[in-house]
Amino acid sequence: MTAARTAASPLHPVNEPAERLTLAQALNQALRQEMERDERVLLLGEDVGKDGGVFRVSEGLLDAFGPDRVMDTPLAESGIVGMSVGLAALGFRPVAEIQFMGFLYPALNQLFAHVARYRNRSRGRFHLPLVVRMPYGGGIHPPEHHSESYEALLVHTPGLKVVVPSTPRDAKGLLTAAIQDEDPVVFLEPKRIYRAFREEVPSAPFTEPLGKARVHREGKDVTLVAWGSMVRTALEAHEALERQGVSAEVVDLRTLNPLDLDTLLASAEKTGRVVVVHEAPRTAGFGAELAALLQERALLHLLAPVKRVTGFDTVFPYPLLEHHYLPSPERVAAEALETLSY
Amino acid sequence: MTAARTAASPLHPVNEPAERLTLAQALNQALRQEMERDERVLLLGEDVGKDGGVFRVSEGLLDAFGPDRVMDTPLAESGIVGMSVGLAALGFRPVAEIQFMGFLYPALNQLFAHVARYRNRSRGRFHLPLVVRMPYGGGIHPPEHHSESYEALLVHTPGLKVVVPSTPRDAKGLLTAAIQDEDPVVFLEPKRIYRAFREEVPSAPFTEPLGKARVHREGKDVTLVAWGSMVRTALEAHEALERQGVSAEVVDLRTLNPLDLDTLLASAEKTGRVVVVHEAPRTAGFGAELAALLQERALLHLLAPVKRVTGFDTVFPYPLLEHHYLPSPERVAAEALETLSY
Amino acid sequence: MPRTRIYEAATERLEILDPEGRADERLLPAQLSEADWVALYRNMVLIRHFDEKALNLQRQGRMGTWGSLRGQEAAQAGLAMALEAEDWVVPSFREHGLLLLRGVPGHLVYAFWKGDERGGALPEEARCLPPSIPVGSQLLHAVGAGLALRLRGERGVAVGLAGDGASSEGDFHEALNFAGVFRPRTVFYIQNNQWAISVPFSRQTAARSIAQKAHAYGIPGLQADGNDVFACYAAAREALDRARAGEGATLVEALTYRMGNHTTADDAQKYRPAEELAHWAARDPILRMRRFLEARGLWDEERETAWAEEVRGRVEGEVEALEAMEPQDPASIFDFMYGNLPWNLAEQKAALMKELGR
Amino acid sequence: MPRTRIYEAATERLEILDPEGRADERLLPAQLSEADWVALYRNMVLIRHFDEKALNLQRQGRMGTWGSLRGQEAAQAGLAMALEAEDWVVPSFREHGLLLLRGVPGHLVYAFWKGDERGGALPEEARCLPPSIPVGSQLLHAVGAGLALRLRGERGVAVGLAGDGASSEGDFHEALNFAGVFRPRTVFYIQNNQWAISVPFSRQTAARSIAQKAHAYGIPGLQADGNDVFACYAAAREALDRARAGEGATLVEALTYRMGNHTTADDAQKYRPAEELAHWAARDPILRMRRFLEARGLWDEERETAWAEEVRGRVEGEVEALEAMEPQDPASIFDFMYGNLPWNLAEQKAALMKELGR
Ligand SMILES: Cc1ncc(C[n+]2csc(CCOP(=O)(O)OP(=O)(O)O)c2C)c(N)n1
Ligand SMILES: Cc1ncc(C[n+]2csc(CCOP(=O)(O)OP(=O)(O)O)c2C)c(N)n1
Ligand SMILES: [Mg+2]
Ligand SMILES: [Mg+2]
Repeated sequence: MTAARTAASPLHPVNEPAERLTLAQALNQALRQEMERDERVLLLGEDVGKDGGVFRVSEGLLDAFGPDRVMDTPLAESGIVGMSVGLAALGFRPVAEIQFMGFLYPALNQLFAHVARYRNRSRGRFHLPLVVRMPYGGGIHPPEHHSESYEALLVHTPGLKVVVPSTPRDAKGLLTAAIQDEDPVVFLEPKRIYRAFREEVPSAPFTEPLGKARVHREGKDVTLVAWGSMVRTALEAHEALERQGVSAEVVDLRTLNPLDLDTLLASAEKTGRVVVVHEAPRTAGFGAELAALLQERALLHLLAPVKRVTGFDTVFPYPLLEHHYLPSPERVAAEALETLSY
Repeated sequence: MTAARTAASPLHPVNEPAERLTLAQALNQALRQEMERDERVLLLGEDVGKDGGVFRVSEGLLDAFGPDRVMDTPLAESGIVGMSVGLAALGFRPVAEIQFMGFLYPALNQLFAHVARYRNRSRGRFHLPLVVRMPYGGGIHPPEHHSESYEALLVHTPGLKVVVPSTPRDAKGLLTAAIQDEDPVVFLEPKRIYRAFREEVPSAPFTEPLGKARVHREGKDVTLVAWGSMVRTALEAHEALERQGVSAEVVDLRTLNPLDLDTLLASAEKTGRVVVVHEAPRTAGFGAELAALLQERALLHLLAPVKRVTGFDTVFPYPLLEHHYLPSPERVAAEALETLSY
Repeated sequence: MPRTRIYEAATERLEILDPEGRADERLLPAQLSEADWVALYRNMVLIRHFDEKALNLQRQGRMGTWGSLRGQEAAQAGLAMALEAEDWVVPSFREHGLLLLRGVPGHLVYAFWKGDERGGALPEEARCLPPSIPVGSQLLHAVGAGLALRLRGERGVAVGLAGDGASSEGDFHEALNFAGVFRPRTVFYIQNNQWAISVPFSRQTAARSIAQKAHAYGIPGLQADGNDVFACYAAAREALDRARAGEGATLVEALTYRMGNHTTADDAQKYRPAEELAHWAARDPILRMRRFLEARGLWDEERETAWAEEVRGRVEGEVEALEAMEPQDPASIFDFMYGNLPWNLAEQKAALMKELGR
Repeated sequence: MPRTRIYEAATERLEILDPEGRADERLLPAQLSEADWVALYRNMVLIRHFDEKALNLQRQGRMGTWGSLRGQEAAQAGLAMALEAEDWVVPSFREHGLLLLRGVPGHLVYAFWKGDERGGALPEEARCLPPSIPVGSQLLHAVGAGLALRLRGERGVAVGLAGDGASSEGDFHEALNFAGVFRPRTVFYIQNNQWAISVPFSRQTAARSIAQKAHAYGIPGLQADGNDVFACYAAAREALDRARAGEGATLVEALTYRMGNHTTADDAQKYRPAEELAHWAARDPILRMRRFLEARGLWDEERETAWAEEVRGRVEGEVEALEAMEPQDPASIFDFMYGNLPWNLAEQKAALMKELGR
């Protein structure tokens, strides 16, 4: 087991002031610091104000910045994203929250027909520096519609960037970068690990570059590719595999679009075996794209087919059965071992 | 060059009465015959009544069946699909038209959050035998938003079936089957070839099974996989390749979900080389799933990476540049030749 | 600048029973007997207890996320009394009381919110579509259902339920507009409990009421005191009668109050002034009905105790039935996606069964 | 059953100039000079000719799909006159006239509809967001733009445009509701041309007017005779003034008529009675304004001929400019997706360039 390959952002040396934060706290800090730094940054969404967001990610920001910069909206997702388009076109930098990814659907018209296309439609006269952030994924035993992860739909839509952090530190750096980015970013927050663990997070503002993966563990036998909460799963699978003498590399994509193809290819060429892990249904999930790219560009290096360990092609089960659905470390490890015996 | 492998539907022998119809006419005939056969079948959508649909697919049906069975709706796609849910839950078989696939986005919440899930949510108490049909794809030089093809989003959503005909005969048989199916079907109509050519279509009602591909040309050197209007492109590429002595098999998937994996695998195993052709942007398009499946299940048969000849990862260009975007027979043939020299 | 009026209309509010339990007898719905009055009260007590039990279970880890309907008992019991067997209910996620009164076994309602899909298979006779969580979207289903009833010439009416927050969603608008155009046998029954999680009604819309939104659609709108079970019954009945007579859809607003947290995942103290809750507690729908019945000698402490006892027993029985349910077969994850199992689901199901050693 | 009124709704209509060209002088907008009257007329003639030219070009294969604005000249010219330089326009797809009067070079408008992306890069001074084709969705952008103007304390107002069909979309509702809540500097300007392709207004909604829909949102609504350029100006001006004064959004309905086909891809004869068109031809907005000016000696045949000549020349100039545009570089397909070109687009661009031998 080796330390992460992506070094700390050069601006922020290792001995800088830092605190141990949860992922939700790190996001909160990023929002606060960006709002302090740039008064064009606005927050809007359902319950983001007084309530501080149903996951408390915007806690305290209404008090700090007032109702003109932290706006509780009526209950209408298309309205939230559509209003953000107008705000961004005229120079603000809205950060819109969708309460759960399962409720992004009503906003997909605004997102796909406008947000993703505004720069092109106006040939660059307008561009939309906005962020649409939302909790996504399973693992918290909620009612129907609260566990969705359909990042593949977003990645298939040209004009959006899609970012998914998996650690508190990255959450802060990536959200800061997303807010500073000149293009629209959909920022998916793995709700399962909002509070699952803490990590040292630099107290000063910093950015992690969009489009760069992070290699959490170096390994030589097989590559586990994941994002969001599945990175934890992959890391646990890594431990399990290590106990069986298998050296697994764990690649956290962090940004799904633009994709860090170089890191992915380098790892695949090294290990020759790749297991992609995601929560979303398998068919036409983002794992398919990764498999397609790998066979396209590294076919002769592949010692086994790229495996996909994913959610089923079903509705995300209700709480009592959801643990069967979510890829488990055991399932990932077992599939990794299978690729080793291909 | 060999005749198509999928035989005519057994109910309808080769010497049955038939007429030469365009794809649009064949769809119109299927609608009319199903409405005659089953009074639970209803049509609804923008301009489907008096206007007969902007592509005339429902021409004459208002006169034939009256305004209670052919309903011009207000301009609201979510309304169209959402009202269809209630109609279907109570025993009707609505066929909803969305005017262009580019305007399906507002209905995605109804489609993804309800249509695809109703059977599961009610544990089978309710199911929704409804069809959402719409013209899709490029090639007719229209304004923005009239050329979209994002079938991958639909295929990634469990609970839907996704059907795409490429010939008049199949259009009739598949639409008839879709209307008779007990599950929701999204039926994508390649508008570019609504009237591009005619084909003998049996006059009596018949169905083509959902989930079965059609092999339009048998070949041994390379497999071209396509659907919708790209089947014509693949067939033209086939001709071009034949002139260069290359024998290309042309597989028309016809149904994207459920996928006819057997036919796909059999062809790939035979030729060892596969080129997938689609109009949609490449990244996370349905071609990715096909490549993923092929490398997963036929890796040792693959003599070259599965190639994808697709639209670019951009907005579909406006009319003056769209020909650069759409995969052309030349581009397909060139890529096929590349796989041969891998 | 002189102008012509092209539209003039008014929106009305209906009140029958005041918070002290006083009603002008001439206003009492003629269709209701004294026995019905008592039934209305009993029903409200039943569903309050059913709701409280769920909150208890949740605290003990025996229930999933639960959205309490406390405060909305009159709105749901009044509507339930107005419905006929042939009517259809298109619920949102807070209609536990209505479902129960509609004949859905309580353990199924509990099962759904405990996280068991079988709780979505409501009995056929209840004529309920499954609960819909995406806010507002179900109103369109109520339009389709009501249109189906009209097209088939049936007497039933489809009632679409939603909250004040739902009135902001585009689907609310499309549903009401379609209803104006297609004249389905549909009633929109909006429980305005004045909060959508932490957002008060005053921030949900600048309109003064939900009922007045009907002016946008050419259909009638009416507000009822949602804590007055008679007003709720009467408003629902009027709308149902109109739909049944083929005169089209009506928008009914029951102006009530959410006395609990949004759900068990919420803490309303964060955003809601305590005085407001106290104000509405004094307007409790159950309290006033008890006063009304007691003043007429139709109810007393003894009957209260007996009914409380019975209700406890019934609800306990539902909990037992809930907890006696066989665990759900994991294979069922795959079995209701389509009428047939396609190959990919068959493969995935087999893999799971193998993993589970079956 | 006695009820209390909780809301009284009234909606008004504004008419100044009748089809015969008669106006009560006291109603004429005080802000307009005689020169403005003449300008309004000239502008209408200009945009009609600009529109007719596009139809001609289309017939000759020199233009893409074109949606004619014929009949809506007063609605667009009246609004254009009421706008100030600092205002923003959020157009739908039939606002060619407004764009032209707003200073967008005609050849850019033509280019957009010919199918050239460069037609979407409108000059900065025009303060126009690019035309939006997904019906209704742009109204939310007008809310966001109006909110931006309010937050920055600017004087400008954002005007969102849409048609009668658009009023059925969920986004129309969300936009108006957000406007009620956030009080942006926004005006909703709906040209009700009574058709959405083949669907007449009577099938679009059961409401009698678009203007009355404002009652659902707690904002004022007003209908203007959309073929009366004075009424359109006055209604727009009133709404703009209100927004500029920080008093929130207004819904303005210009009730006009689509005299042409929906677009060049449509044939209205299929669904529209010829009498209806004749009825509205007699109410032509240009005709009545010409009568008005002639009756006052402000216009005559000679000026008409001269202006027609000038207009023809200007429009011809735009066609020349259009056709003199360099062909668009195919590489531009890739260049405006993001601020930077990601690797996948770079690869795809390189492949296309190679294919084109560049
Ligand atoms: C489309 C959608 N957006 C967001 C949510 C999350 N959510 C669940 S309930 C709720 C508030 C609903 O308020 P209201 O309609 O007034 O109903 P109430 O909860 O008061 O019964 C929200 C925002 C959701 N379920 N669906
Ligand atoms: C969301 C959406 N659905 C459908 C269409 C196709 N369409 C284009 S214009 C139109 C009618 C629009 O009617 P209206 O809003 O009255 O505007 P008008 O054409 O009369 O100017 C339709 C249905 C579209 N562009 N967008
Ligand atoms: Mg509420
Ligand atoms: Mg119109």
